[in-house]
Amino acid sequence: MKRTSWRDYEKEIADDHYYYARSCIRQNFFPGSETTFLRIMRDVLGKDIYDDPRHTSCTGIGYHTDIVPLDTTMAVVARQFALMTEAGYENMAISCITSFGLYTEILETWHEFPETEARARENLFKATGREFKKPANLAHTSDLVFHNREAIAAQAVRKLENAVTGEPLNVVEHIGCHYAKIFPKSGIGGSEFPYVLAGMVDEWGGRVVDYPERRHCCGFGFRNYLVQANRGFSIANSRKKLESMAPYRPDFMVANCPGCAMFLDKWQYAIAEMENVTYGADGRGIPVLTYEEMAGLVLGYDPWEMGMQMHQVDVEPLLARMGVAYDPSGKFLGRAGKYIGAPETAVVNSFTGDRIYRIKA
Amino acid sequence: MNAVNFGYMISVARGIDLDRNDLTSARELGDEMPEFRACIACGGCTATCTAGNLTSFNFRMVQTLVRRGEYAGAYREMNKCMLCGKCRLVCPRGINTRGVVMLIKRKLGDY
Amino acid sequence: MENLTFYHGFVVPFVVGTSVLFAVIFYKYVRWFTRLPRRDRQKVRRGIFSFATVRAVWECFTECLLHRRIWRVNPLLGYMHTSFALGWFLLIVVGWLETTAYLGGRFVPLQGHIFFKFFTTGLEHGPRWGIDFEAVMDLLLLYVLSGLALALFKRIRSRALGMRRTTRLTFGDRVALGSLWFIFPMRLLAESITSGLFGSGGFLTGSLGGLLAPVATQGLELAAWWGYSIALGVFFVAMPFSRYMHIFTEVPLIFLRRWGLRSEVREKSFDHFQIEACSRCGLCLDPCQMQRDAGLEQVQSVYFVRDRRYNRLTRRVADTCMMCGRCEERCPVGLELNTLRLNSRHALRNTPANDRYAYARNRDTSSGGGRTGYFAGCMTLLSPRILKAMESIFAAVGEEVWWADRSGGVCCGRPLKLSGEVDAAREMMKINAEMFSKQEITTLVTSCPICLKVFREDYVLPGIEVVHHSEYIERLLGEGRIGLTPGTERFTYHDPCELGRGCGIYKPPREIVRRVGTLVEPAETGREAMCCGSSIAGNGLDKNAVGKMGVAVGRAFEQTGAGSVVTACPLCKKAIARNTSLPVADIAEIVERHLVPAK
Amino acid sequence: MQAALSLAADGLKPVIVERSGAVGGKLRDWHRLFPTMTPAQEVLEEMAGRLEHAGVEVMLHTEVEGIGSKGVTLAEGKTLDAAAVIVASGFDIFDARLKEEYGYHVYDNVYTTVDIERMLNKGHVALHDGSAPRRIAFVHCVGSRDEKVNQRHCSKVCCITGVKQAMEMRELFPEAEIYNFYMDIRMFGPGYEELYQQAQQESGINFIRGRVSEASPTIDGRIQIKAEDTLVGRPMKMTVDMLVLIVGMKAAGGNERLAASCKGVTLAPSGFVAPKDMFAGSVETGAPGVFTAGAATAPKTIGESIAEGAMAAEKVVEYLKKAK
Repeated sequence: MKRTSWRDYEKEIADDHYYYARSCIRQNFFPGSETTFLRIMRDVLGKDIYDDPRHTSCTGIGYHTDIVPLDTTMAVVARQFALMTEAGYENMAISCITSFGLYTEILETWHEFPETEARARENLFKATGREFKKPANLAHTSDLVFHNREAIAAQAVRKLENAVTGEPLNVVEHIGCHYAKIFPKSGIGGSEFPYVLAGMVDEWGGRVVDYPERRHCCGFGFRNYLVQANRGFSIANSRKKLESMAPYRPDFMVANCPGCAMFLDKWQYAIAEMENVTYGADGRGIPVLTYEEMAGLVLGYDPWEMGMQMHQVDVEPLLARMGVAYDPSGKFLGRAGKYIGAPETAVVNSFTGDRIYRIKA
Repeated sequence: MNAVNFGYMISVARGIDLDRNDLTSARELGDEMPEFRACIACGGCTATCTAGNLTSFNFRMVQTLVRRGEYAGAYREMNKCMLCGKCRLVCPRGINTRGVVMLIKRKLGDY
Repeated sequence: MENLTFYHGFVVPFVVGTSVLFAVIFYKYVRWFTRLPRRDRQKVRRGIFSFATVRAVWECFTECLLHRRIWRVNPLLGYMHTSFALGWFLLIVVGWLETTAYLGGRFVPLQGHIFFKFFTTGLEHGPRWGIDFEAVMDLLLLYVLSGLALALFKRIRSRALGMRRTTRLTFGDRVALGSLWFIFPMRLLAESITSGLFGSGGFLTGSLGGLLAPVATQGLELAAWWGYSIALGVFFVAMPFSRYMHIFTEVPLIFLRRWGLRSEVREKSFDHFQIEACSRCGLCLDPCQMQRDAGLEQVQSVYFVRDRRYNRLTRRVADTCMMCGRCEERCPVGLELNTLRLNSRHALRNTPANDRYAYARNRDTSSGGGRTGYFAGCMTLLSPRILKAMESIFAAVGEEVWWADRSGGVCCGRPLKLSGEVDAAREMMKINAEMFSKQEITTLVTSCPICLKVFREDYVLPGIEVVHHSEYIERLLGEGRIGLTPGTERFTYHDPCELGRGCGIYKPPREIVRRVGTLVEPAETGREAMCCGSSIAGNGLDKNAVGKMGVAVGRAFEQTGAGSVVTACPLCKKAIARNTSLPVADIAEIVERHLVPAK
Repeated sequence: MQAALSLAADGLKPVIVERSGAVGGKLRDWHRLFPTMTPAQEVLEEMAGRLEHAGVEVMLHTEVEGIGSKGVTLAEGKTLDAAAVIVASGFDIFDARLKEEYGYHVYDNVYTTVDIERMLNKGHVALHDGSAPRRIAFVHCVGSRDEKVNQRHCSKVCCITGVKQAMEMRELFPEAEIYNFYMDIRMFGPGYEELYQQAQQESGINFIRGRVSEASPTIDGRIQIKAEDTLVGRPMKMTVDMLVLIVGMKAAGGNERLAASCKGVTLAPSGFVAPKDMFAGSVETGAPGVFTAGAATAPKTIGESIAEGAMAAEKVVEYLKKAK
């Protein structure tokens, strides 16, 4: 990406000593990604990051589906801050975009309406007896990876390139809506052209695809997915993005939001099953990676160790293209090498028909 | 075609996608009857419409949609028209609106 | 005399041609007759022994032979057609008499009659039965030749014969026309040479034969007879495929029509008789305003009928017509041109009704009540002055009125019908008819001639008399229920197509106008009145064409010198008002202006 | 008037030939002028005063028959010698009765903008029965942009007139609901768009994008109008107490006579006098010595007409210099 306007939205990111807040979705659907993140932070970059088993969900999903009232949410978030304060940290690294957005929103609300902060402090104290300091620095974990992208590149074993032709891989980056669309200043590059993922891709040798529906939501939309009757709308949004990016023949997508990574991946499966349409140039689905997985591949980590078998769209074709050596038989081995069983074949991974999404011009 | 029933269908986009809409028919309609393109969307036709008085038929909207390549349902809608010709009398652009109805029905209908 | 033979090689083309002609005609007629729908066949059975048959014979004489209607258009043109038809007919009849007179009752094959002169050179000449047949036949031949001369002249200057435009011919027509032109000169030549060689002939062939005698040889004689026979043969073969098919078809058409057969909104076998009875004379071209004022070509009735006959009718041709009926008025064969056009539209595009107007059912928005109903019609709703005038008139006579559609109604169905969507139109008619029959009305007044026409033609409304508001007003005047103050204003009146030619209502509006002022008629009026150009049937016409015709109509009224234009149709009113600086009013409006309340 | 003033200032002897009993044309009927709400009288009086001061000769009640080779032919065969002529005969107001479906002169409470100006001048705006309207609707483009009455052109000033009058109505009837039905709103002049916004925002005028198709009477003597709210895509109807038709400008009826009498003067298809060209020759005609000013050539505002008057005068001076 040739744009440099992202520099107008420089964001301060703390260098070290983070309190780590995990993501509900990621722990369930991409547990390997968070592990990989910690591994990179600690082993590759030598940072201090505290992974606290006591912290809870931020209630973001409940909040955005109008189930959890704002006061409750504030109290829960206040508790996370209290845990951070108690653990002696003042920089918060948040794994989830929804949480990141919510924390940012709450801090802004407290700033604009101090009485709400007072009430949250009071509620927290009444309920738990805890007190807290507001974080000095609030960053999404993709911000941290972005911040350290050059250090990671220095230790990379491969680039985001086609191992045979040496051509850079076409990468579609997708930023979670709540990363910077609510508060542009909270994201690297603002809300129009967030640079957080594109910066990594640029640094690690890939080519960022700039396609028409780049800023469009993945379709998760909380209520739109959670109510079955609305799911058609959710999936239609993903399809809109997929149709828009397909002509660029992306090698993979990378997302920094738990929901986005999950839905861009899983809706491809659903669309293929329902309508027999796939969007990858090879007739299969387009793999969707988290930025940690992308970084892990660059650093030469084993894909199965990073949990990439959890993807709905198989990543093997991508691994082959990148020249990643991996053990095909190791894909479905669980703890202690125990075979956990392979899923049934899906249209999105075994496409043989002729209904690849018609690519115009 | 639905191999798997997930209990929902992919919603059809509400937006008009001029990249994807096949405008051939719209173009042909205009070529056959250039005044078809002269509409300034004043809505006089719809307001005076005898059929529109009794049902939801909206001539201006349907023919505009046709010009945008949104053909679905145009034939069915146009069939609500009684061809009475009031619209032709009020049209400030003098468009042969009845001719437009017949033309759309012919081009986009199944007869 | 006994050893007369009636055979020679040159008769072959004639015999072949005649055989083909009769075979084709026989095939066509049998086919068309057997395919007539049952009710039409019944009408034939009933009509055949009625007085209608006698009338048909008389009509065949006056029209097929004398071409009376063409004489009315232009005497020269009438003379031309009569000379061909009657002249040729008499040549055949008198020729047959001549043969009989000379040869007695003996059998003579067809070619013997036709080529009588050639085969009977050995006969003694002179009058028989006291008639100089040679002179009579020469006179008849001269008669036909004079017609031919006019026909040639018409090709060059049609205007002299009262026609500004003539029909463009098809290939078959050209072949037939070419051979037709040769027949009579060749006959003259052949008979003259024979006369020259054998010293016979009347005043024409005899004297021409005398002139040719020095150069005439037997070879030349035979060549001329060959030429004559070939011309006849070619003409007869081309005839059933060309416009000359009308010569024969007009006869059965006249009979069928006298027996009550008519074309309908759906195509049927009877249409063939109408279509092939068209001689493509082109008389329908000049009255056509689309031709005259809008410059639209090749769509007029003659071309429409031609295209339909040869199965190459396009939608454009079927649709580009206002169905004003001016051509129908002119047609010498009396073809139902509007109905044929209508059933072609039906055939080209009738779409299934599919219950598509279900939404309009049981949506009665009428108001009021009483024995008299008033149906404004869609167009009147856009002309509130007419509506208001009618209101005043009803009020003046104290009539209690049921207002069928003042706050919007359902279209009468005529526009749909005129567009060929007959099934859908019927559905709509049913909706209105049902609504009418629920009321107590005995009279239904409408201001719209379009509605009037369809109410009278297609609606079954037992116990309800449908009248146009001009008729209604005239009736009120007649009964003395309203009075009108006389005035000095000069009005000109426009006959709406659907009211005049459509429903035959010419007098009532004129009577009304005369009661309130002076009436000046435009150049074309009554049966020949112009169409305003906005006809509801003209949905194949673009705005430019409509505009041009409208300008011409406006001009025609301005030329009358009248102070204002009166008409009796809301659609005509709008169309004319747009194209003239004169004030334009509906008949009801001027009545309102001069209204004297009931005594 | 401005042309005469400029000519007089240049030392020439202009004569104004006026059909009616006073100079000023239609301006005399207007109440206040958009977009500044300046009273029309102010503009008129100021100019008339200057005219009097300059001693310009004015022939009132004088009909012009045509332009001959020597000058202007007047009624009764008289000729007024003139070295050059400026045609400033303006426009005619569209006869709203031709749009019968709107019910002008059919229903009591249908007015034109001209009627409203006159009522404003009289200082008494009211319904036919003298009461105050509670709901007023303005219909734009009556006799403009309408092929059905052979008026294809845009009359330019009606949009802003409609906005202006709607605001005046608001002043008079603070409680009334006021609607403007339009096809397009063309706010081309300085301050116009601002006035439009003010009408929306401060005067609370409702603007509905849809052409009124017909008007019909209601049982209580009000008027029901039908239009499509095209932005919503649904037909609508409403009953109003007062319907104001914003009438357009029609080419002056005398234009044809003028063109017939003077070789070189031609008319545009719209019936207005065709200028020599649209740019530098906009006040000249095809006939040497014949110039135009104001709405004789196209719909114009008062300001534009005055500017053209000055320009025409300048062209006359130039022409006369060349002629010598």
